[in-house]
Amino acid sequence: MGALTLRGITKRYGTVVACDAVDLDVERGEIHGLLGENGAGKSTLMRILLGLETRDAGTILRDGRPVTAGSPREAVALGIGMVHQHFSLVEPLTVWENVILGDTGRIRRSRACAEIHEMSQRYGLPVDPLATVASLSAGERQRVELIKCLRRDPAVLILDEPTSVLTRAESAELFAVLRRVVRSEGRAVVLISHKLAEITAATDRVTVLRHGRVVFRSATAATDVAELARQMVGREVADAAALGLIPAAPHVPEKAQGDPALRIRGLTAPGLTGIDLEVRPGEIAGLYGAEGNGQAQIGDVLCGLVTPDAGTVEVGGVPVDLRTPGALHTAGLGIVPEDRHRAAVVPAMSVAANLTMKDLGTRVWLDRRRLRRRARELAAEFGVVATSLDAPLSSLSGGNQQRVVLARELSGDPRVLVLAQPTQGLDVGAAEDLHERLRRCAHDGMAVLLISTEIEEVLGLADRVLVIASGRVAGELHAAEATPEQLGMLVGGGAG
Amino acid sequence: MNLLDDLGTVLSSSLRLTAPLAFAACGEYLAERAGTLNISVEAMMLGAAFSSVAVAGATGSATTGLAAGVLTGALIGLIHGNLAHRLTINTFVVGLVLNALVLGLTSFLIAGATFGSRPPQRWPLLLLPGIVLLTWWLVERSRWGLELRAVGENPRAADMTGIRVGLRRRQALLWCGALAGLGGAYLAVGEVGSFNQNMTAGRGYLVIAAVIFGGWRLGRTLVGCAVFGLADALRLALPALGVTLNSQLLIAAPYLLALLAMVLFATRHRRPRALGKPFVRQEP
Amino acid sequence: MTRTAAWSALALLVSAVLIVATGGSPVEAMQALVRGSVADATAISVTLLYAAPLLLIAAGACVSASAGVFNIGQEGQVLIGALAGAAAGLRLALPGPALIAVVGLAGALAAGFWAWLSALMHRLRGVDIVVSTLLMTFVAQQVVAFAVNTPWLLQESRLGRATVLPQTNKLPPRALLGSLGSYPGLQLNAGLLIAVAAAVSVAVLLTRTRWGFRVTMLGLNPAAAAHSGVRVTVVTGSALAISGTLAGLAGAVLLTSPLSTNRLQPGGTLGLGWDGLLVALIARNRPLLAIPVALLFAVLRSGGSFLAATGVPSYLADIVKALLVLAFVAPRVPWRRLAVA
Amino acid sequence: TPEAPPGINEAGTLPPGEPDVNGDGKVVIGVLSPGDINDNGYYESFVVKAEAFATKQGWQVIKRGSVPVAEALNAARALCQQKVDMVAIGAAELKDAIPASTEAVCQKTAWYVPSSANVAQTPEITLSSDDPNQSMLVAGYAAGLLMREKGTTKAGFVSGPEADFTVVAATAFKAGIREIIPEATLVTTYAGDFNDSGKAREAANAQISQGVGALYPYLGGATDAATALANEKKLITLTPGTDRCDSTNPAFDVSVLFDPGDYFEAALTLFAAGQLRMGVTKVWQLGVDPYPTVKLCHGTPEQNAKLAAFIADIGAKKIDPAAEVKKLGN
Ligand SMILES: Nc1ncnc2c1ncn2[C@@H]1O[C@H](COP(=O)(O)OP(=O)(O)OP(=O)(O)O)[C@@H](O)[C@H]1O
Ligand SMILES: Nc1ncnc2c1ncn2[C@@H]1O[C@H](COP(=O)(O)OP(=O)(O)OP(=O)(O)O)[C@@H](O)[C@H]1O
Ligand SMILES: [Mg+2]
Ligand SMILES: [Mg+2]
Repeated sequence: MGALTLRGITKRYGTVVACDAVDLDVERGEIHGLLGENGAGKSTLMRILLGLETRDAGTILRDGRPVTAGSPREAVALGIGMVHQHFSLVEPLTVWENVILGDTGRIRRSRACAEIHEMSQRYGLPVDPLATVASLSAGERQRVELIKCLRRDPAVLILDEPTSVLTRAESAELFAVLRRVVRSEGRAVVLISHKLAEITAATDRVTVLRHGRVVFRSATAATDVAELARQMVGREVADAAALGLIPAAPHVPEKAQGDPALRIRGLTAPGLTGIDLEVRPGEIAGLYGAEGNGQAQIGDVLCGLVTPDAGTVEVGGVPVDLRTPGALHTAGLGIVPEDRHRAAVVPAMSVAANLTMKDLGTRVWLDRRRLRRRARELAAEFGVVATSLDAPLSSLSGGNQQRVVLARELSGDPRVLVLAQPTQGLDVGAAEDLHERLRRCAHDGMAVLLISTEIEEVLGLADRVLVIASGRVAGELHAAEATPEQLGMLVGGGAG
Repeated sequence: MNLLDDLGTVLSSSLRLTAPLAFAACGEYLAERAGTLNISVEAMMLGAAFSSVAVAGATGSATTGLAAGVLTGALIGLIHGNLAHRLTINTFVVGLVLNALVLGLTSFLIAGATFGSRPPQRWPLLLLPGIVLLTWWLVERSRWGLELRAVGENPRAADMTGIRVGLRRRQALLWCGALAGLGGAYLAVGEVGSFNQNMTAGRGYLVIAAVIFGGWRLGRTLVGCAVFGLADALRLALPALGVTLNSQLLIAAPYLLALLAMVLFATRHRRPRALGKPFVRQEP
Repeated sequence: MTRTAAWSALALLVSAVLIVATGGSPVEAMQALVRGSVADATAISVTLLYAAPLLLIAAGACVSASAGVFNIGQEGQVLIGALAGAAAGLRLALPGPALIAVVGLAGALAAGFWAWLSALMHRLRGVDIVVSTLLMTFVAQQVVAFAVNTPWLLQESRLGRATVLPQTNKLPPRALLGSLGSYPGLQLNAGLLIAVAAAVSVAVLLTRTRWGFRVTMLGLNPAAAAHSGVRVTVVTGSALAISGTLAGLAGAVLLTSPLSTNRLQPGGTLGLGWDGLLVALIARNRPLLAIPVALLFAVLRSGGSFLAATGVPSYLADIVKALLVLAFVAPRVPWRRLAVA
Repeated sequence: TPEAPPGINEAGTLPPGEPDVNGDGKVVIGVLSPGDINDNGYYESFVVKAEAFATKQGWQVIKRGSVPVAEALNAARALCQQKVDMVAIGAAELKDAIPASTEAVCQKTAWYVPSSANVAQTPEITLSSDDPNQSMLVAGYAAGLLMREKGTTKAGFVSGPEADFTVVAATAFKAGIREIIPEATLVTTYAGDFNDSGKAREAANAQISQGVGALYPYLGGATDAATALANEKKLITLTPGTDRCDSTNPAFDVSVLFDPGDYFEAALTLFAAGQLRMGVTKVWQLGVDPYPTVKLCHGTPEQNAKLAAFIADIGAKKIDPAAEVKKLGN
């Protein structure tokens, strides 16, 4: 009898069928991988489980008993816990306060702290219980999430794309923890991820969704990355980087010529000290480093969200006044920021508006016909799946929102394109497509800066790899000569 | 008269003017920490002032009157909570309508009744320290308060954690209503001894200003109340002490002070992030 | 629709009980509400005269709310508008049409500036806008009180030895807004035309122009707006200023409308600032939707005012009004939602 | 039918059919008051007297309180639409309603307007006015008598907003006290609001702490609260307009009567007799007419006599209140 059994779960949004009679069995003591292309219905399925969404049909069985969670609180009572990437920690509160949030009974700080300490030890998740969550890095926050969730002793633990902001090492740690949780404590884990390598390494069984339907089920050992990719997107995927594999043959660098299209000099901001970097037209430069070493800050500066304390940014040889909103965009810099919900999209506005919001024209009046046409073209070109272009962006799946941002930024034909974690949340098909596109862009003379924590991606795409550590550029390697080991050394602050 | 006596007069007067504000401010503070910018605090105080006098008059007991005031305030808090955090009507709409409604109702109801005046009862003042401490303890130390703070900072996260956001906010408004009610009842039964139309005369808004002045910290909020009380006491006592100042300026003083405090310290104050924002469960 | 009806019926039922309790007749009260608001040309005129400032204020509130700055200081801005309008109308010796324009302009600009002060405080010191606009209302009230209590400012002139009241003189007739038709016939006041034009302009501005798109974007996600080149401080400031400007214009319109006494008085806004804000909130910040909502509020005002004239206590009229407002807002919520949260 | 009292200018016009001016077979009096008509004081008295009189006559009264001044005109028109025979305005604050008297809706109505502020006479209205200097000077005189007996020279005056009429009242009151006690001082506090009892009490309290022996709560809804405090300290207290000598909680020592209800009742008496003329002003003279006047609630015969003599002197124009106020009021 499975820890969690779903039978015929169906959910429709208007004409879209997000989940179409989904059956899923998750056993105790296993890590179950849930895969699917963008918009396949994974998140919707989990939201239904948690009581954040109502289902149109189907039954949910916990240990064989039919159950329905009407709210996250009821889900907890049913032994279903979820680790969210966003929104579930209260930043101004401390770690221990966050962890005990949702419990009952008297508050005992020392007991809570001790408990956190004990769990940290047991699962290998070091955190300071007295720290304020706002001061923690993404990886640390995730540990807090995990502790908080595990403390409630869930029989079924769900993780939706948990590794997207983690470094390789952090991801490895996470899987080790999950392994322990499953083996020694007999829990069941559902792991949603687009990183196929992770899935094959970490899970026991996999289920693949496509268009809301289960299309494939297998023991992980009996399948492989290529098979899974094919099942997900319904075709062969050849791009090794997209599959999360380090390419066997190093990438042949394109010839980068001319003056740098992007030149950053002495950039200093909170978390950054004297960053110098250049990207020439026609090259893809990778900026690799572990989470929390300043990539996010570079992204923020290039987004115009943070004005640096010192340093200059030149686009096409012309210095840009970073205090003017949109100056970078005007100068010809396109950017796909890491946290798209924060700066890249307006979730409550329509898909069409989000696709065209940087290209409103110069006249007082909006040319709405032109904008619509443009939006339709872009949506088609980048394969954005939406009920309608007038639907709010928030109704799109995570991956499709990412596609909207990509489409918009590339549509401006920028001189320089900066992408931070661009494939985060994209399915392998879309990732492959993106990689292809980036190569083409570079070939056509665009300067591309790829900021990533994923070694495969950087090695698979970049001509040149810059390594960032503790807010400084720690070294530079040619892709042809770079190996994961070398990069790892630089990341660790080793020899330059 | 010597200076010390004058000082004593002003200080005791400012204490009496501060007390109703302080009671209500404890409530408003708590409601705001839970995320409701509650402008119906005026309605709570006025409604409570009315019912406390009515009940005290009918029963002859000031204590019963005070209790009635507390209940009335809580009732208004309950109504506000249900309209704003169950029916999800915009909280400002609810507040504005409730203020108009209670002003109308109390004005209407006194038409039919005369309550006369009774000697003031100052003893409820003794409750103030306890209530301040209790409010502080509730917000900062109790589990309920932890959940309130979570709800006021990040309702979505609180919801995911299994906290009933709407319920907590309604409870906060209930507490706010009870304390604002106590403030209003104290004003009517404790200080004045009678009720007259619109007798709270904007004290509710002053209470909101005090919470802002205090930068969403209880201690400073109470300091704000005291400053406003002192400003009023000075305004009312200065003519008797032989000093005249522009009366409009003095009436505007508390608001100007609150603005000034914000201009000076706002960047250091952090308001609850979800303050005034309704919560409806939706997309993650 | 049926839910609106159900809630309204409930509101009316409660009102009826109160009226019966005071020995009145609910049927007559209902008739009075209708008679005072829509039954004849006079009543309709009064309703339309109330609608004009309400709509202006609401249109302004829509602009600021769309930009994500919540201005709740309309009451004070209306007062400041009326103050500046009165000062201009009483002090300037201009010919009729020019004076009318100047009165409106003075009101609009002064209140726009007054509202913009909140944006300034926000920009420089991070002062919360909701809160500062609220507090500024109380300051505005005292500014006006000072002006109308100070003989060398705007207090009415002293004739003989009689005492004077805290108010200004009446504006000269040439400063007053013209109307099509005159009392007691149907009166279409220029104020209404201005208000409708303002609401339509705001709607067009918000949905059809680049600026409007940016305002909306700013309101929904400031970081994304800044990222795509919106000058956050400028747009915030201008949205707040526009909202204040329209509220100030409403003050000037009210001052020069046949509805009012054509002089500045401390309570002269009749609480229209608060009601205008309510109109915008109920119309969910959509300026065109604000037109019918403003009319509804105007009906409640004129009807309520007439109801009070039939001898029903005026407070009861206020209560009926408040209950009806709640009835109109409540039904937007699906019952299902009552279960959760 | 009663004689037309002296002071009425005979030149006015008599509305036809008075009291049923509109000829619909019934008499309806419409009353507009700027203040709360349940304030237990000035505004209430206006309505109560009218109602009592009308009931005796079998008339109907439509009363509307708390009319915002800015809505005066509109309120008057609405009243006219109720087919009233007379529109009566509670206080001069609502003077902006008067233009309605020339409009078609109000064509068949009589108008009664009390006026101490600057209201211009028009042919459609009857004005009733008194001189606040007279009543307040005498109020001060009466207070002075009691203060001398009590051996105090300091008095307090608490009012709402600092407006012209409150300032005038305070000045005349001070002058009146100084008629008896030349060195007397008056502390004047404007609490900002006629109805904020809490603040009124604090203002009174501060005055008491400064040793005032008499307190004049020149207030609206806050009168009783402030007076109750003064009673606790056994101060001399005065009423703002109405006769409340019978009241014990709170208790008053002096009733200062400039009750708008009294003036109105007189006008209604004429109206009932069909003799109330429009276009005229009735000026109420202290010492000549029964109102305004000042009463000592528990005065000794000697005090009463002195007060009566003072009043009579004013009535006989032997004393010019305006000149006295000018001389002693500052
Ligand atoms: N609130 C909503 N309204 C309308 N459509 C919705 C809503 N939520 C989800 N959808 C649609 O349901 C489908 C499934 O979305 P879901 O978020 O479950 O996908 P996913 O598998 O998590 O994809 P991704 O890998 O991109 O995160 C999508 O087509 C999405 O547009
Ligand atoms: N930052 C804080 N937030 C909330 N409560 C606190 C904080 N600091 C101290 N306390 C409270 O002070 C008291 C003493 O705290 P302490 O952490 O020593 O443990 P404790 O609650 O006494 O645990 P036990 O019951 O096991 O002795 C506790 O009641 C705790 O709730
Ligand atoms: Mg998803
Ligand atoms: Mg008649």
